Amino acid sequence: MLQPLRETCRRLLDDGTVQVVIGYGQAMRAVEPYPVFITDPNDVGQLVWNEQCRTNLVKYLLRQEIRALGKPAIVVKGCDERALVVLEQESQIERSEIVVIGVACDGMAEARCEVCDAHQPRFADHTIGHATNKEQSAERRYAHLAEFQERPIADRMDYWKAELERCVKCYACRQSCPLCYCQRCIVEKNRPAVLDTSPTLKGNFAWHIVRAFHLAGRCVGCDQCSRVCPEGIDLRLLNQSMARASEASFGHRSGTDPQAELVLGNFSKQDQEQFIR
Amino acid sequence: MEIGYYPGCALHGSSNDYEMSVRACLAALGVRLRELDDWICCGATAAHSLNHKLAVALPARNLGLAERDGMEELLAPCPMCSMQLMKARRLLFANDALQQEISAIVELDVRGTTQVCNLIQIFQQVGYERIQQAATQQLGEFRPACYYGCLLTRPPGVVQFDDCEHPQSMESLLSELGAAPVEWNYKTECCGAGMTMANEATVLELGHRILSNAAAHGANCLVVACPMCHVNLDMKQAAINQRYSAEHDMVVYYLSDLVGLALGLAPAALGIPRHFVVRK
Amino acid sequence: MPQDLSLDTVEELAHARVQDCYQCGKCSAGCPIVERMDNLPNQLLRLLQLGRIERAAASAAIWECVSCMTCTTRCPKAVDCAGLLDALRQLSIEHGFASPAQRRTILFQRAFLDNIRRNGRLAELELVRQFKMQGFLDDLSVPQLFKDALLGPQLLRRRKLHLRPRRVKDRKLVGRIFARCQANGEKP
Amino acid sequence: MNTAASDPANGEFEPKIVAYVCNWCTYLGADLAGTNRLEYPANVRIIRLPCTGRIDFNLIVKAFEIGADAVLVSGCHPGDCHYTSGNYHARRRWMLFRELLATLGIETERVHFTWISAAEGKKFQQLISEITSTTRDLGPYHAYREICETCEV
Amino acid sequence: MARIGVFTCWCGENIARNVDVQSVAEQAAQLPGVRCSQTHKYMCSDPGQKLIRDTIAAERLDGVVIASCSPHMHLKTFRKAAEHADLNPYLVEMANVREQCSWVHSQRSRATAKAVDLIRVAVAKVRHNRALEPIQVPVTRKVLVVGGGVAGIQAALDIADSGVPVVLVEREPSIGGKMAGLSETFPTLDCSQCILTPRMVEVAQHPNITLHTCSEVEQVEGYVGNFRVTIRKQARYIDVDKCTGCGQCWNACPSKKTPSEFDYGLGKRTAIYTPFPQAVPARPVIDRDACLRLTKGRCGICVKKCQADAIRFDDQDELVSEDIGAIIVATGYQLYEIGKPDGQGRVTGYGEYGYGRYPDVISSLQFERLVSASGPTGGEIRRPSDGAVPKTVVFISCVGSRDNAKGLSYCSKICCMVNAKHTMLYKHKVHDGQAHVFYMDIRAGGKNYDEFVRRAIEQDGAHYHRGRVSKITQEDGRLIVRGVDTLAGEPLTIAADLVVLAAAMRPATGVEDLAQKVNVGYDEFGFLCESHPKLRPVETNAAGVFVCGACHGPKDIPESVTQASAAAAKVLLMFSRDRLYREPEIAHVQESACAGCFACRRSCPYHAIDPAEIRDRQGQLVRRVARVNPGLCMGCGTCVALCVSKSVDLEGFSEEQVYAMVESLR
Repeated sequence: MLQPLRETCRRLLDDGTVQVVIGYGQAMRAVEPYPVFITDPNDVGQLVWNEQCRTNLVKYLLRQEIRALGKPAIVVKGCDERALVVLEQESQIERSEIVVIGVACDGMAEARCEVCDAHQPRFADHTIGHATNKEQSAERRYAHLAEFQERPIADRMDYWKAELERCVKCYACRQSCPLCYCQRCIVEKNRPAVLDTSPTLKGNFAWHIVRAFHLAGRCVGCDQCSRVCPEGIDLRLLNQSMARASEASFGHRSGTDPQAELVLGNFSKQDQEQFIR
Repeated sequence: MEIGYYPGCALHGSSNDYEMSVRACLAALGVRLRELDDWICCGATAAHSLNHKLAVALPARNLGLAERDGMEELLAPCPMCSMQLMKARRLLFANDALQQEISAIVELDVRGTTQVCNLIQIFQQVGYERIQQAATQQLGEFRPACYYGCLLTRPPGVVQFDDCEHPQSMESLLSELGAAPVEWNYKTECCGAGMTMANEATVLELGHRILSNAAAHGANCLVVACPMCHVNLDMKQAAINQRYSAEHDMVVYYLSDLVGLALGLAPAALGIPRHFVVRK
Repeated sequence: MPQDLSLDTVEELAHARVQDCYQCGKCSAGCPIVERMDNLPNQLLRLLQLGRIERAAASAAIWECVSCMTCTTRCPKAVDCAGLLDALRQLSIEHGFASPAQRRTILFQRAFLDNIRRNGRLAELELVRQFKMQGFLDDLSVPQLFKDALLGPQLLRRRKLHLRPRRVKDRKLVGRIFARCQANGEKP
Repeated sequence: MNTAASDPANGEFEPKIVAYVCNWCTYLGADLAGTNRLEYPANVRIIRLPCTGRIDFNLIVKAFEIGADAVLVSGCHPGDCHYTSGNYHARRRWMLFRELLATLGIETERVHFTWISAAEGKKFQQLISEITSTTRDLGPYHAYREICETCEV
Repeated sequence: MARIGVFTCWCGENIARNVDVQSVAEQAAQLPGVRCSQTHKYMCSDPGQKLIRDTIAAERLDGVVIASCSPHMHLKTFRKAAEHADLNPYLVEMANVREQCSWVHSQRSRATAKAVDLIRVAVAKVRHNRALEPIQVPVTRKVLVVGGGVAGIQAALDIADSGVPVVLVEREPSIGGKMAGLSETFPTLDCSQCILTPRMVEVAQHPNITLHTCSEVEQVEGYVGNFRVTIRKQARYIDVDKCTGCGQCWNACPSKKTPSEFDYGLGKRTAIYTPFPQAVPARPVIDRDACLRLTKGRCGICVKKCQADAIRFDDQDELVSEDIGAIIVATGYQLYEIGKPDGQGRVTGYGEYGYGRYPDVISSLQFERLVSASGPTGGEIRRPSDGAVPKTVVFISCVGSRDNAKGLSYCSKICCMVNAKHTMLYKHKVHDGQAHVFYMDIRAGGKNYDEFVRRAIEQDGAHYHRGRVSKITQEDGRLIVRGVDTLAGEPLTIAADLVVLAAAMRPATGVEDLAQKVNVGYDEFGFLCESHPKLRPVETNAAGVFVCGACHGPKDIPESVTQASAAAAKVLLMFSRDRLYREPEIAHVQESACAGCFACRRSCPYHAIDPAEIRDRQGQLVRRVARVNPGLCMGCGTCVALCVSKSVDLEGFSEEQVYAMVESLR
């Protein structure tokens, strides 16, 4: 896998198709891979590919300093690729201005990989390796959430109080999210301050409600936010509850169909409304 | 050209004349039939009426066999079989959950990827022009009324073949071969196939109407592509004559019979002598 | 246990919605055997709409239907009229509305399926034997096909019968498929 | 607390209910209840917005933050929106947001969504009476107040 | 704002009965930012308003809250009062302490407490109000009417007669539309051409109407009052100014085999032709696909015959630009394609009726031409196959209409009347003939409509059968119609000489394209959407664009004409002022914060949000952001709720205001 990956990147840099390749680098096995931005074809040897390449690199496409390097190629897994689809639907990237190198992935030894149905990239310009996409039922994909929701409501509230009590408002969840691209995040808005930004329980609830809901119908489940949270807060649960509701109510799985209409900002007259009196 | 082949019970039973005809005719056109290994019955109307799941599972097993053996296409000359297979295929193709459930039931992975086609579609694939070039005999003496019956074109959503009100595919083929098909009005009217067992009076009445309309429009023979239509119009013709004091003397050919004749095959090789009404 | 004589049962069996019908009569207009029917197809649908399932299921017309699907094909409201008649026949048998002559169709279909369950493919001669065992001679009118043709010397003379049809190798598998399909409560 | 959280007369718990309503249907429905003198409990505080499409999910959170025991969101029936489709957008938003609240353990029975037209004064009256009484039964929303109080420390 | 005046009204006893007004006023005076608090018996009365005006001046108030009735009742009144006192009217808010307080709460203490809360909310809002000026939009007093059928003609004449210039665009070579081809009209049986052609001539001669035929709308830019419309005029190959319409050319043209569009293929026309004798403009056009000169480079007989030297084989399409203030869409309808070959041997639609297969199965519009005195048979009813006079004619309703399986679920509304008319016209011409009608329901709601249908049955002897026809076949030159009479409960087969299918009404082709150009919504069938089905029936959600006629839904001539006049009235109303004033309570985008995800744009019901490009000094594109078109925004605020970075806000209901209102209830 690695060899063809490096060769593809070299070729793209060599013939000037792209000016930078965003990929994974790694100093040693003991430390996590980190993003590398390769501009010189002779540096493709820095690229690695292994079962530790968990990070979704798509976020880096949006960074001004990286955009300044010129036309990019980006290494993505089948799951990461979904974020590209959403970014395109939301006019954040011009798909033709990016070369996508999809790498087939057998899983990164994370829980989500066991229910992954995007081992093989589907929209990439170049695909390295081959994996089979197996359909996964919604029950399986949302098993973690379903289990949580079994709990009585008061338990859930207690759970979140205990979890969010720990949040230090470092905003790593936001910084790492490939779909958080606002010029000015809502927490930085004053006059009026929409949210209580204090690192108190109230402020933390306010932030996480906003964060989760701003990803409603958008989150692609890369789990980057949970992965980077220094307090280990399981933000997946909130993201998944939005994703499952979008799928169940509107048949929408974000990032799986470039032609699909986004959930919010669109509507159907047939939308259900049993909860409305 | 090689193609998967699903004969179905009728062609292995009392309609073996049809099978002879199909096999001989396609062999002459260079189409090799690869019979589906260990096929089972498609369930016909019985499964459809009594157990909807079975109505999917039985054809699905056959589709699974075809997929397992890498067949891209499967010919089912009996329209009952081809319709049941197409219907199951359509249901499976669109529904992942059903796919999983049925695959478990029939102990074989079924995805609905194998295309199912009827006899006419095979001729279309070979190409009417090629058939015409291969023909050695002109069918000029034949003025057939092409009879499609119910299941070749109905339900249109399932079979998606030809026009369900005014089909033309048999006519175009036979015209290519020199025959002069007549335009008539009972092409897609029912012969009572489903009632052969239970209600002879109906079958005779419907058959009588079909034969009469064909004759009125100047036909000198009927052409069918269905074993059940053949039974009702050929075997039952004597009974029809008796019931209605009529004098129908309408030879009923399978489509492959006429194509075979055009290709120069002997009537016996096509099983034509096994018909009840024979040409004098 | 016979299934309920309710509209729900009919609609579930037929996978069709009766209230969709707006009584245009196109089903009756195109039906090839409508002249033989005591209730026209659209009238049967109307009876169902009114909840008079029993009257519809006891109608002789449902036994005249030849399942040619002309009605379903041309229905402007895409109501599966032929499927609804299928369902009515089934209910009619279960509730004993059908005369022995009328029962023939369904009994034949059951015998047919039973034959396939055991053989994997249809064994025509065995099917005949089966009829007799299932009390088919109740009405003393052995099905026409068998009376005048199948058993007649003509078919044999024309060699239109395999006396020993090739059987399926894995016949047990077919039995298993049947068992699994019938496990879900649908009528065998 | 200077709003009607409790009635000093009898000390009984008086729920505080914040209602976000659209200007063209529900607000007029409430006006009609008044014109027809249809009495209902005085616990609801209406905040008028142009359209349900304007009602941000955050307003629901905000209401709890200021100590509401229940929140009502109401607008035009589907097809009747003054702006043709604001309520359809709102409907989707609420559907998802309810789900999020449920996951967070926030009591969704304290969040009410309704369509009330300008002609439905009676419905408005009944609804407010009903919500007031069910909220009374649920009691004060201590759980969310606790969240807010830890912040004030 | 720190100098707010609160004015609490007693409303006689209406408020004071259940609310302690004096106490409310005292509590209100204590609210932050409140300068003074007053009461009055009737605040909306002249003395009440004077009190407000005087206080504003005396206390130099910068905000006003009136605690009285519903803002729907008197907000305008009080805003006007403030304006008279030189206070910006948008700095006035109301607290509804009557409809939503004193009238619905009888317990005085609680009603009083609530009244104070309502004032608290209003004060909180007003503290964050901004002075707003109504948005002014200049108006170009010129109207584009798209479609020259009866609706377009009516709208154009109404507007032009009032002195406003009109640009009328018609795709065909002549105006007149479908109505010009009709024989006689229900329920009066007056001649269609006799009533329409004078109106057509009026259009041609009207000094305020510019007529573009063979033309289509190419592009629409701008917004209400200020559209710029580009019109594509197709090459006509005739110099319309020189041509005298003498007819020498078409009489001599050797290419005579093109089926006449006007006769729906029942007759033939030449390559250079006028669609019908009364065409407006009365000038021919050359069919570039049929003309021997244009296709094969030979011929040119028309050039020799033309004494006016008006033939222009080198004519080119031409683009014309017009500045337009309002647009009326009147593109009308076409008939449902009854049997459409799909190119693979199948027919979509009604294969069972044999339309296109049997020449004597025709559509209702074809039948109109057969009965019309100007039609291909000169008004004698002769069937297409052999010219025989049909003795039995079957008319079938709902062909395409009310047929979900074929794709159209709606009722086409006019066909019941058309069928009744046809049976009568037939009977009046073929006295010994018999008409049969297959119908599902007879829908004849309208002045003198049901009487008309009954006349067809009772006086003219049409046989009406309730049931649909299943199939039509041909035997021995006759059409065998298999139907049913569900009332009799019997199948019914009729051997007919002619079958007429009343095909459904569908919007004209290309209407979706046009709708997108003018930002008007359309339903699944392509019919254009009005703004409100009851109260704004000719307006659309695109400000300045109006609809009338059958492009909006199936309708008959009287209804189309009514709607056309209504649209014209709406346009004239809009033009009655030099400038348009719009409420300033609309959305605006803070472009520096906008991330350009365009969720707002997706959701905006008025298409009021467009992408705008932010460029640096070198002109390089930095990014795209959303921008609100103030000419289109109606102020619903859906965009505000959707914007994740809250870069869009709504004047009058801004984030700041709304949060302050909620906070005030703490």
